Amino acid sequence: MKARVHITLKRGVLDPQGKTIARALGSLGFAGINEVRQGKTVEIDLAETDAAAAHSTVAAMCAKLLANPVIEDYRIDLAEG
Amino acid sequence: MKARVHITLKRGVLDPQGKTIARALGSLGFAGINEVRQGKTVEIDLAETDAAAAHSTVAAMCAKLLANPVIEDYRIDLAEG
Amino acid sequence: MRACVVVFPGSNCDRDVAVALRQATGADPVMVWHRDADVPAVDLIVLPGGFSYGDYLRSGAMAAHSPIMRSVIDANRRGTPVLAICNGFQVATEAGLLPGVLMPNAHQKFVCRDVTLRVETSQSIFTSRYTAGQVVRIPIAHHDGNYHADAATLNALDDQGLVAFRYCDADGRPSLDANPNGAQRNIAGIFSRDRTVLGLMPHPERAAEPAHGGTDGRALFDSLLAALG
Amino acid sequence: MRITPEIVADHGLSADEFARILHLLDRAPNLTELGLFSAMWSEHCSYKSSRVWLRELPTEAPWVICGPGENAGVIDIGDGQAVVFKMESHNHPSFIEPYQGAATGVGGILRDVFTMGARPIAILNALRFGDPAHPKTRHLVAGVVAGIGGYGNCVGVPTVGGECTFHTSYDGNILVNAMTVGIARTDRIFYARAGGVGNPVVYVGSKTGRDGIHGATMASAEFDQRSEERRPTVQVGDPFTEKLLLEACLELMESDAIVGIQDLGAAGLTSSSAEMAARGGAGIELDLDQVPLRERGMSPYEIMLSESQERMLMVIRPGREADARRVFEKWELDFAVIGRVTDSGHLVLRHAGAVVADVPVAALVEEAPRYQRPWVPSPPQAAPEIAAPADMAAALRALVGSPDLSSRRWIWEQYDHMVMADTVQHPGGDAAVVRVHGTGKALAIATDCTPRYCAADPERGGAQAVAECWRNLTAVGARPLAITDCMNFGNPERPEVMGQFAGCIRGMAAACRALDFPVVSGNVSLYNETSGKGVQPTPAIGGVGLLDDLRHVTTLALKHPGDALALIGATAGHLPCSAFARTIAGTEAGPPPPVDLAAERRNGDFVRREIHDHGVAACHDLADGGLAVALAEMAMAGSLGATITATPGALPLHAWLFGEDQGRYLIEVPAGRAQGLLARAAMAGVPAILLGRVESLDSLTLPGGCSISVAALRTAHEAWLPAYMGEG
Ligand SMILES: Nc1ncnc2c1ncn2[C@@H]1O[C@H](COP(=O)(O)OP(=O)(O)O)[C@@H](O)[C@H]1O
Ligand SMILES: [Mg+2]
Repeated sequence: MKARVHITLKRGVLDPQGKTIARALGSLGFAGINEVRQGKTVEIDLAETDAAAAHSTVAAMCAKLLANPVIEDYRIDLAEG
Repeated sequence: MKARVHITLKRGVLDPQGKTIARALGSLGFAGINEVRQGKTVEIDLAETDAAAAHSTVAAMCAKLLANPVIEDYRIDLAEG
Repeated sequence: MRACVVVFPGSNCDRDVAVALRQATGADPVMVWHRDADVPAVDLIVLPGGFSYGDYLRSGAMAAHSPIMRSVIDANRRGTPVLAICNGFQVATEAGLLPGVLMPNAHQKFVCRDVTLRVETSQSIFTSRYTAGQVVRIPIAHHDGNYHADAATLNALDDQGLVAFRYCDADGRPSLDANPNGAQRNIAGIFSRDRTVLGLMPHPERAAEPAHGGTDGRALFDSLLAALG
Repeated sequence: MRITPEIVADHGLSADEFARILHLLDRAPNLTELGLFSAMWSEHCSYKSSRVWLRELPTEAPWVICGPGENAGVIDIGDGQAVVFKMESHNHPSFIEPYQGAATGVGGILRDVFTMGARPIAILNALRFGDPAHPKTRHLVAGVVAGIGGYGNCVGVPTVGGECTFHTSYDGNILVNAMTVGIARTDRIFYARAGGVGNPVVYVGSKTGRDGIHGATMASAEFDQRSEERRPTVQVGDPFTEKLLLEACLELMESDAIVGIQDLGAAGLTSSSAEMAARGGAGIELDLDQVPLRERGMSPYEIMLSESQERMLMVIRPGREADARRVFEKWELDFAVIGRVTDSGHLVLRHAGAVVADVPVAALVEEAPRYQRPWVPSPPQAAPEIAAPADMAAALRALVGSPDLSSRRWIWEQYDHMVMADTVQHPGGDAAVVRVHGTGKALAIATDCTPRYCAADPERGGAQAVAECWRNLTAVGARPLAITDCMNFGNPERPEVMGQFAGCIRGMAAACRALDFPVVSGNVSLYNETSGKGVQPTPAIGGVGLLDDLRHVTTLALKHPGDALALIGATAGHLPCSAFARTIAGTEAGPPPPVDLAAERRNGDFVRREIHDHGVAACHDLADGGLAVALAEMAMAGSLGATITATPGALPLHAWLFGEDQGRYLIEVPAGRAQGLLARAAMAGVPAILLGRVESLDSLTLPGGCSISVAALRTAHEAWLPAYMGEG
C-alpha cells in the first residue's frame, strides 16, 4: 500500500517559512494573500496490503518519528499501490 | 479560497531526505518499507473567491517561486475557505 | 577592479568576501542592498554566502526572484562576470545563471570543514592563478551543497570543461570518501557556458590570509584582479 | 474572575507568596495581574532561591565595565573596545523539543548580547546528556546539535566551542547552555533602562503569538506528567528574522535615538517592561491594542506573557520615532509605539479602552520574594583504591574513545565555526580563539565544568571549574579576564541541592578571587529534576581572555620531532573521581583532586609568560584523563609521536599517567631551550620536569616501554560519536 502523511504545524505555532514565503510572493507582485503555511508530506510505500494494518503501522511511525506532537499535527491518507 | 500546493521531487531525482527517513524507520524496527519520499505542501489563503482565477494565480506562483522545475513537480488543490 | 557585493536579507558572508576583495584589490567593493533597483557599473558582481531569506522554501529561491537579480542577469548578459559563493551559488542556479540545482546534503546535516579540491582548469578569469590539477584546501559550510543536474547537463559540463572544482582526496582523486555532500561527479564549482559566472560551494574568502589557517582561496581573488585590473 | 487557591497554585505561587501580593497591592489582583506576578516572581526571573548566594561571587576588576544585573556583562579590552558576553540555559524546552528548544536558546542569548550594542562574534554551547544507553539520548543529541547549528549558522555567528558530556543523572533533564560573545564600542553600550517621562516605548521584531506562555514558570518547576500537557507552549525560532533584527538594532544604535533597550526573553513583555522601568526608577504605561499580534483575540494576559521570539522593547528619544521606524521597516520588521514612560512607578496596561492592570513596578521586581533556603553540606567522600589496569595502552585507547573524551568533531562540523572569517583557533583546542575584527588582537573563549567533581565535593568542584576555564584560556596564550556562569542544579527546596549550590558558589568565589577572574554575568537554572532525581550539580563556566597579539596564539598540536616536552605543575597521582576511575575502574566514588589556587595561578602565569616571552611550540592543559590523555590529544592533533623519558618515581604508573592533579600543563619547546625553561620555572617556584620528546614516528612510548600507535588512538577517538549517532 501507499501511505501519504501530511504534516502541518499546529494552529498558533509560528511558521517562519510560511511567513517568509508570503512576504516573497507579495514582493513578486501577488496581492490578496491572507496567509501562507508550509507543511510536509511523507509518502511511504509499504509491503503491507491490509489497509487497517497499514494505517496502524503508519500511525506508529508518525508518533515515533515523522511528526513532532509538540508542534505538529498529522493526517494519514492510504491508497492502493 | 484556500489553495494547497503539493510539491514533490520528480521521479528519478534522488531523495536523500526520504532515504534518511526510510533508514531511521528501519532502525526503529519498522519492516516492509519499500520506499519513502518526502515532499512539501504550501497552503495559501487567498482573498480571491473565484476558483479559476485562484487556480491561475497559484499556478503562476508555482512557476515563479514555489517549485523548481529542474527537480520538482507540483499539483494544486483548491478548497473554499 | 571595481566590484560589488549584493546583500540579500539573510546574507552573512557579505562582509567576509568584501574583506577578501579589499585585501586582494586594495579597493572596497560597493555593497548593494537587494532592494536597490540596479547593480552599479562594476567589473565584478559577487553573490555572497549566507542564508538569504533563511534558506526557507528552497535555499536561494527567494533571493533569485528578488528584483535586483534581474539587473544582475542583465549585467552578466552584457559581460559582467559573476562570482557566486555558497548561498550565492544556490541563488545563481535558481536564477538560471547556472544549470542544475543544489539539493540538501545527502547526509542531511550541515557540514563545516576544510575540504580538498582539484582545480579542473586554469582557463578562466577566476582560476588563472591556479594550475589545472592543483589540489587546494578551502573550507565549506553548507546544508544544501549536493549538486544535481540531469545526465545531459552533467555531460555537457564535462565535455565543455565547465567544471571548475571537484571534491577530491589528498592525491587529487575525486573519490566517494572525499565527497562531503553527495554532489554528482564530486562537483564543487561550475562555470556558465561562457565562463563569466563561477558558482562554487567552498568559501575562498575563508582561506585568504594566514590567520585563516590557509591561503589557498587567495589565488581566486588574485586571478580576478589579474583579469579585471 | 475570582482568584481561587487553585488558580494561585496553577501560577506556581505559594499561599504565602499570594498573601504577600495581597499585602503589596492592598487588594486582590485580577487574573492579568496575577500572571504578571507569577512570571516575575518565578524562580527564573526573580532568582528567589539563589540571590542570597550569588552575592558572594566577586564581580569587580579594573577592566569590568558592567557586571551582573544587565542583559550581559561588559569588559574593557582596550582601544575603545568592549567585550559583551553571557551564558544562558534552555534546558527544559530542549528536553521537550530538542531542535526548537536549543535553537531558541541560541536566539535568546544572541539577543542578550546585541541588545547591549555589541555585534555577536562567537557562540559556545555546553551540553550534558543522559547515559548514552538511555533510549532518549541519541534523539536528544541529534535534535539539540541540529537546533544550535540551525540557528547560529543562519544568523551568521560562528559557533566556536563548547562541551558535551554524558551521565545518567541527566537522563530526564538534559542541560543545554549557550553562550554568546560580542564586541562593542565602550562609548556605545546600551542599557535596559527606561528613562525620560513621556518618552515613547517601542516594540520591534516579530509579531506576538500564543507561544511559550508560561515558559518562565515551566523553567521553574520540576518535570512531571503535566509537563506533557504544557507542550504546546514550546516556541519556534526564526533565525532569519533574528538576523534582520540584529542588523536593524545595530544600525539604529549608530544614532542616538535609543534611551534604553531590552530583548523580550522569558516572561516576554512583562519582564522587559517591568525590569526596564525598575532599572530606570520609572513607570511604564502600555497600550496593548498597539502590540503587533499574530493571532486574533489575544487577551492582555496572553499578550503580556507570550514568549514569542525575536522581539525587542526600546525606549527612544522623543521625536525619533520616524527615524527608528525607517530602519526597522527597511529590514522588514514590525515596529510599533506601544506606550510611554511615566513617573508613576507603576506598570499600567490598557486594552480596548480600559485599564486592565495597574501594579507598582517595585512590587514585581524589588519586592519579589527572596529565600534563604535550608541547606546541608554534602558529605565528604572516602577515597577508594583504584587498581592498575592490565594494559596501560589499552586503557589509554579506551579513555580517548570513551563517550566523554572522544572527539566532538561530529558536533562541531555541524556548526559554522568560521563565518565572519575571524576564527583563528577552531573547535578541538583548549579554547577557541577569535580575532577582534580588523585588529591584531584576539579573544580566547572556553566553557568548562566537571560535574562529577561538583557532585563529590561541590566547593572543590566549583573552584575547579573556574580554574580549568582559566587554565584553558592560558594554554592558548591568553590573559583570562572574566567569566559568565550557568548554574544548573536540581530542586532548591531540597536541602542537599541547596548545599551543592552553596558549596559550588563558595568554590567559584574563591577561585575567581585567587585568579582575578570576576563573574560579570550569569544565569541560574534550578529544578533540573525529575521524580526526585536531580542532575549532578553543574555550574558551567564560560570564560573570556585576551591575546594582545595574535602571533602569540598557541595550539595543542605537537609540531616538531626532536622538540622537548615539559610538564609544568606538581603530580601527586590523584585517581579517585577521575575519568580513569569512572571509565576503566568503574567507580565514581571518592573525592575530586585538591585545587591549590595559589599554585594554579603561579603555574598559569608562568606558562603564559613563557608563551609570550620565549615562544612555545605547543601547549595543552591537563584535565580529564590526566597526563596520558593530554599527551595523546597533542599527538593526535599533530600527527606525531612522542616518547616519555621521565619516570613515575614513587607513584604507581597508572596514577602518574591518569591522575587528575590540577594546575598542570604540557608544553613543547625546542630541545635546546628546555634547560632554560626548567631554570626559569625553578626561579618562579613552579614545579617542572622534562617529560620526554616529540617523535616523527606514529607512536607514543610510555614508561616501561609500552607503546601505542597514534593512528590507532585517533581511530578510537574519532569513532565513538559518529558510531553512536548511527553513522559509523
Ligand atoms: N558541544 C560542542 N560544540 C562545539 N565544540 C565542542 C563541543 N563540545 C566540545 N567541543 C570542543 O571540543 C574540544 C574538547 O572539549 P573539552 O574536552 O571539553 O576540552 P577541555 O578538556 O580542554 O575543556 C574543545 O575545543 C571544545 O570547544
Ligand atoms: Mg583543555
